Amino acid sequence: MSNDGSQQLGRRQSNSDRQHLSRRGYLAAGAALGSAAIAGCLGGDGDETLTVGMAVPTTGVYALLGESITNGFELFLEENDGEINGQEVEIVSRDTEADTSRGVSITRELITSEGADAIVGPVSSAVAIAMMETIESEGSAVWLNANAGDYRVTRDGCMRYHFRTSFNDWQTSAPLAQWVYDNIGETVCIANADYAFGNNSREFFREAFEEVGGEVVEEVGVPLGTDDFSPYFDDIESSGADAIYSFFAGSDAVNYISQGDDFGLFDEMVQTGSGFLLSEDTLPAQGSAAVGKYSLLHYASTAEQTQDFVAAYRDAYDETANVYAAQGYDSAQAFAAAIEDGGSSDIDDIIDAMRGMEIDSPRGNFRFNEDTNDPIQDMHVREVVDGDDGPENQVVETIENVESPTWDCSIY
Amino acid sequence: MKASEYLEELADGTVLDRAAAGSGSEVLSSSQRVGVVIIAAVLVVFAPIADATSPFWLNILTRILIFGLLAVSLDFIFGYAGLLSFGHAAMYGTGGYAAAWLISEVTTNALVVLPLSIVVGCGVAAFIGWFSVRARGIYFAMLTLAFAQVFYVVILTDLPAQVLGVETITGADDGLFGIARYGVFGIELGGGLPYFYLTFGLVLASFAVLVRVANSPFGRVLQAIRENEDRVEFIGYNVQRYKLIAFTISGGFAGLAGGLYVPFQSVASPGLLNWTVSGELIVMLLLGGLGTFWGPILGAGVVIFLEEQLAGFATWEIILGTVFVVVVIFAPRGIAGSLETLASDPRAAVERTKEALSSYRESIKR
Amino acid sequence: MIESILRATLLGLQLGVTFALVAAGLTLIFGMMDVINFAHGALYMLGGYFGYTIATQFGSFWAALVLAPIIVGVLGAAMEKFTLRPLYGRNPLYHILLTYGLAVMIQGVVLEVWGASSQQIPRPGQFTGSITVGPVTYPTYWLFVLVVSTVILTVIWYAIENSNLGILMRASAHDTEMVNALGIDVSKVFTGVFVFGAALAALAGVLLGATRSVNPGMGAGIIIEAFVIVVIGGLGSFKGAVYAALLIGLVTAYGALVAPTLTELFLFVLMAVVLLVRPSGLFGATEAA
Amino acid sequence: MSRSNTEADGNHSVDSDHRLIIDGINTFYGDSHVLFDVSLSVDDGEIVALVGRNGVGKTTTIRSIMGLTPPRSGTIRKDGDEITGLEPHKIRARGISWVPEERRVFGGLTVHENLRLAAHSASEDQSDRFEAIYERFERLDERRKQKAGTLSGGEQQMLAIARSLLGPETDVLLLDEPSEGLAPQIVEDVKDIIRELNDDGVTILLVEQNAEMALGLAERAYVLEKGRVVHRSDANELLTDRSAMEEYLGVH
Amino acid sequence: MSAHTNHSTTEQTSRQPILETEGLTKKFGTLTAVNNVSLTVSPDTISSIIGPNGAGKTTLFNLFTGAFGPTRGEIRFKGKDIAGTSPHSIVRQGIVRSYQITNFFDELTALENIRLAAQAPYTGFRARDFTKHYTAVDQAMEDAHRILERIELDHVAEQTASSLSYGQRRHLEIGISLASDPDLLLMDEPTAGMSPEETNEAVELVEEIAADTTLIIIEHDMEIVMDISDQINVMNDGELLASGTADEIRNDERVQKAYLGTGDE
Repeated sequence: MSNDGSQQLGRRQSNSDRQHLSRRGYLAAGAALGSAAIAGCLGGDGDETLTVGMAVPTTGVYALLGESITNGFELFLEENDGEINGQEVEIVSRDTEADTSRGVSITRELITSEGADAIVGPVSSAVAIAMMETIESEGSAVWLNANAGDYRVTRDGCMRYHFRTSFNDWQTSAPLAQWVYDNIGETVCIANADYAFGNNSREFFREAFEEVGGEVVEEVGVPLGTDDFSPYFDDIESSGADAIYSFFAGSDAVNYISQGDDFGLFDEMVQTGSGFLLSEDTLPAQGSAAVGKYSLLHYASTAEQTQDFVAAYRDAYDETANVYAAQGYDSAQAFAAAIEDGGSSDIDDIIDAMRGMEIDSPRGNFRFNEDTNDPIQDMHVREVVDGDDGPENQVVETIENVESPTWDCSIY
Repeated sequence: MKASEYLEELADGTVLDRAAAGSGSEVLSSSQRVGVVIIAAVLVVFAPIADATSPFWLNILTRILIFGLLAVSLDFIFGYAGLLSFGHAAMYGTGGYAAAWLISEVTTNALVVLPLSIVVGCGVAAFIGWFSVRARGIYFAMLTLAFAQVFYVVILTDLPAQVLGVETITGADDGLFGIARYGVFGIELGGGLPYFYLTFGLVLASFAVLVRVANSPFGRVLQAIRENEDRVEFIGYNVQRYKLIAFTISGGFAGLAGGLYVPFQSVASPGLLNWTVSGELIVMLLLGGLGTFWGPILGAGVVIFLEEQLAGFATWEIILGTVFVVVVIFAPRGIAGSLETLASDPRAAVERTKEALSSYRESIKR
Repeated sequence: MIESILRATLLGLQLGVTFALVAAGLTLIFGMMDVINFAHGALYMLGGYFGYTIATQFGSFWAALVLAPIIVGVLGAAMEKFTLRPLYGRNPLYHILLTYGLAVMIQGVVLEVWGASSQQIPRPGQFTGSITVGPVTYPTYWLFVLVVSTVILTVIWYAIENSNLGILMRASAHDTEMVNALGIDVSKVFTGVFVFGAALAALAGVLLGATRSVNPGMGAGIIIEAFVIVVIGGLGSFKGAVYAALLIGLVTAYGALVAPTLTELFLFVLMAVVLLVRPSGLFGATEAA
Repeated sequence: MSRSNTEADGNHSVDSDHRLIIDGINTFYGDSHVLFDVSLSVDDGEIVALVGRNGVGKTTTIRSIMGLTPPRSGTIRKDGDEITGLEPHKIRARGISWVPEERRVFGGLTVHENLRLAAHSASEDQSDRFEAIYERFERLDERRKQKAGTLSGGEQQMLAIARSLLGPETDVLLLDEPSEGLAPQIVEDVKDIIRELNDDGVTILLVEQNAEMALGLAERAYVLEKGRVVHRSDANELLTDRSAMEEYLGVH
Repeated sequence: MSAHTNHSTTEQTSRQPILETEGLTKKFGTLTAVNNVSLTVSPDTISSIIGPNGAGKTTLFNLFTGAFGPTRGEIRFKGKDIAGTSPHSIVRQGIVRSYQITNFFDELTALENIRLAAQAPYTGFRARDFTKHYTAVDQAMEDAHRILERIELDHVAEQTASSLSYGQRRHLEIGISLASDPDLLLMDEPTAGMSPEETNEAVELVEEIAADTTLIIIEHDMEIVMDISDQINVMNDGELLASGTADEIRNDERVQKAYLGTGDE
């Protein structure tokens, strides 16, 4: 069964946003037509408060991701006393679920009603693609894409408002090909969640792997939100490939890894994949089944340069910071730097300031591509090892300054 | 009582009667008509003010109107004709997809696209209805659910593209995006206010049409079907065909709602067709007041308003769930029913509340 | 190839028997009380979460397997008494709305208490490896789930066919008023059946929670499957639910082999076909009544 | 006829002779008023017939006594204790048993299961009583394992009566239309059973459309019309009163 | 106690039967409810069907109205085989049934109940059936009022059906059937549960209806049956035991044995 349904049964708002409640209640009391909202709409100069709209899911399979992004963003603000460039920052958080239609509604609401200067999110690529139209037509907020990695946002959207503070799907797949070929073997079976993002990852990896001389011997697509993976294992196993490359995330990743372990899938084959397959949100549930598997990501909580962030995050939330938290944190960093550099919250000033900007990120420094606003960043090949508190990712190799294709996008 | 008896009652609607206001007489009494006109007038005047001060509210209002239309279309077949459709999302969604496809590929002219949305809604309803109208009660509901889910999965997996071997038709799980809003003869209806008026006009017109049909000879036969399906057959009406046509009409309006919603949101996503949409619709209907035509619109308004307002609270699901539970236990005739009682006899309303409370206490004591 | 078919068969049977545990409560509750319980999936989910907490806190899967169904059963009793009972005798539609509200509520509570990330119940130590029988290698725990669920179902089946309580349940599904007039306190039976159904769903939640992830979407995910099963089997029929659950389990497992994306489609087409051919389901009571 | 005279004044005092006293009950289905101040009494060991045309409230009276459709006002007493508004299973526990119209046996259960169900509500083990029941109802004995739904009408009626005798001790039996839809010969069998039960000390309130059958069995009779008791008398007296029979019951 | 005088015997035989069955059989599983029944009903007569409960009388009615199709056999109405035709089209062809247990639209007014039935011939799926106001089908409205007067319910036209008295409901039930303008009216126990006055009124109504409609009546009251029937059909165990005039039936031995038994009704 698809999880689309489950995501709609209930919708929920981030609980990390409690301080905001009173304002929402106030709005509810009918003051929405009042000056606060109007001031918000006008945006720009003379505006005392900066408004950031969080368009992330807080329900459904992606709920944890949304929560982490928000936490990361807020962590940065707390470290800066809740201010950017002397201006108070207000976060308005709305649940996109994984529902594209709802994503559009709330984006519009955040921009028009809340007067958001920046939109942070979303998590789901489908939502991001749906949001493009609204962000473009409203044209008054910078879009800090804190997770939705679909390259089509760059290729089809190619919008000056859009900055990836995260990654694109080429980056988490293609660069791994060379490493797999060099370190594991010449044949690969690809198993991925059968939806846009998973299929993009498959295509990019295959292209790259064939380019370096390897062969993709089998491709297995598994519907999103599958509970039982065992029927798919035979095809993977019988491919006889040296390695498996996978894109699965969230509960799919948990089910795939733990059931694969149950069925001895990894006895003969080496599991590799995009970093979401084996990330902080899935590792506790995957447990020892995850050990010995490789994945590629722009983040590793065990990396040296990341330790300050991880410690600060642990203080604040009593959790190991995951990649989503880092992306949220970097979204806040990028936004703050742009306001400070440009000295204004005018949308054009923000965009000018942000173009090509270099960010001192917990993941390691990265900068925005001057043509596409996509990040140019280091990618880490990580191996899951047994750590003190259960399994954790250890960086085994870093691929530096990974720059993705531009897909004919040239914004400026 | 036996399950089968309930099912029979459900099928012929005798239990629903008591919940449905105005049965046996005109649908929408004259005082209610005046009320509708007043509210409509207020909305017409209020819209530009909202647009100038807080466009967000205009957006909410537009959404409420569209969902209101969808809810009324369901009320026509369920509250009025007694057929519980658990598959209205299918007509709504396919109507929306049809609009999305036409707008991107053919024209943004509302006069072309919207009628076709209606036609698609009718077509899908006729297909589902043809299989389902023979069944009754819960079984009808389950059949409509099953067929609607088939449409959902077909669109979600982009089966047409797989079959035809083309890259994409429905956009699979991404859906179709970047859908422009309507124009009519060169006049763009892209802005919040023009789109609101377009929606408002069409929803009002649809409402009037549905009320008219409900009060037509055809509509009265539907009402009779709700009360006693067998006897209607035995006084010489082709009940199956009445049900099929009613379902088709209802589907047309659901398709129209989809055709209005998709360009408004700029995306058509498979989520439009999911059963949860149908489920939420039923909640709107029961919450608003079944069979009253105006109650469901109120229900749609309340649900959407609550979702928006409570979205600021971490525990909003808990609150929303509790509201449903309380309404269902203490106000089974929905908001419309409670308002009607309150308006006609406030003292009786107080009495009823007391009665409801004491019977609740009574029932849990045992 | 043979191995994958055999494996899929085992998976299908295992899914079938665990689905049957969930669907059994749903269908019995409908049969007796005419309640279409939308919150049944939420009870299954609560089973998974309580199981997870107990298993990780006390470090014992077995404690989870026993305690989680008891806790959920008690919650079910409260739910029955305070929300469902006042509605008996009203149109079943109101139960749809009511239990829909309850499902939304429970989901909110789960998110508040356990958060949004996926969890998994740690398996009991004795069942970590896998067993090879003939051409098939199959994880021990999965076999354990298959066996345990089958045993429980068989016991229930036998009880429904032969015990006084089973006779009572079948009679109540047929004519509760008459049962009441024979001197049996039907409302107690209702509560009992509801609690029993809730506990079974929770048990399935614990069993599956150690093979599938425990997440806030699992309740809404399984409820539609359960409905399909109950409808195909015939509303109110335990026997029908078991057969239909096995059917759906096998269709799910084989479907994944043949055409993964269309598996869901198969389920609904199957349901539509069954309803068209036999409107009251495979073992529906309507014709007999 | 001193007995009927004391009732005629409508004010009952608790009398140890009265097994069952219904005093001025008003019963409704929803908003529709069905019984209007119905009063009647059944004495220990009596057979009392409650007769009248279709839809006059006979079945409703029985349902009111059994607690299935509790009256809104008025009282019902059994052996002097008020039982008004009690739930049906509690009323059964007080020794009142009900054989409903159309029998309502559990068609999907076997004959024996039907009886086991009835015995289930008794506090003590009743397995020995089954044999007595089977002895009395030989047809049922032969069909222990047969599904009740496949029995003939007469057999189902026997089962319905047998079922009412298991469980808590039955001292008042409410029989609703036991002859309905039965062939004349079977009606005779049913009559025999009713007599036998009465001889065994069971007090019986008999509702019948078939007035002649009921009056032939009963000692006293009440006639209901439009929800009211319009006539009460000795059963034989009514049976021979042609004009009353015609007026109230349409029997010529 | 003589046969109804409105219709002479020669008239009946000289005309084509309005309803004719041949070998009509209906089985429900193992139970044969109607077994090989062949009967003939002449136009403008009153026929009665009598027999004990479970004899198959109601099943026969259900076969005539198309509620279910026969397992075997033919039903010819005005010379045309109607077995397996849907109920609504049988009504349109002229066979209408009234029910023993009142079976109508409780929450609608008496007028609406009748009007709905009267409306059927004037309503289809043309545009105006969806756009007109329901009260604007003049012909149906006129018919409804006329029938209300005929069944003497015009004074309660605006009351909901559920609020009517038992006798009024019985009349309404017949009125609904009349509104369908039947050529052949099947009446299921038209006098059941009625007081003597009510019964007399009902019999008068039946005779009045018979003036221009063929009637088949299921009735238990033997006196009425003997009094009004041109033809009496006796059923037992699903079979047609005998068919004939009142006198013929009275003197038929098989009937006496199986049905009338000891009775001297």
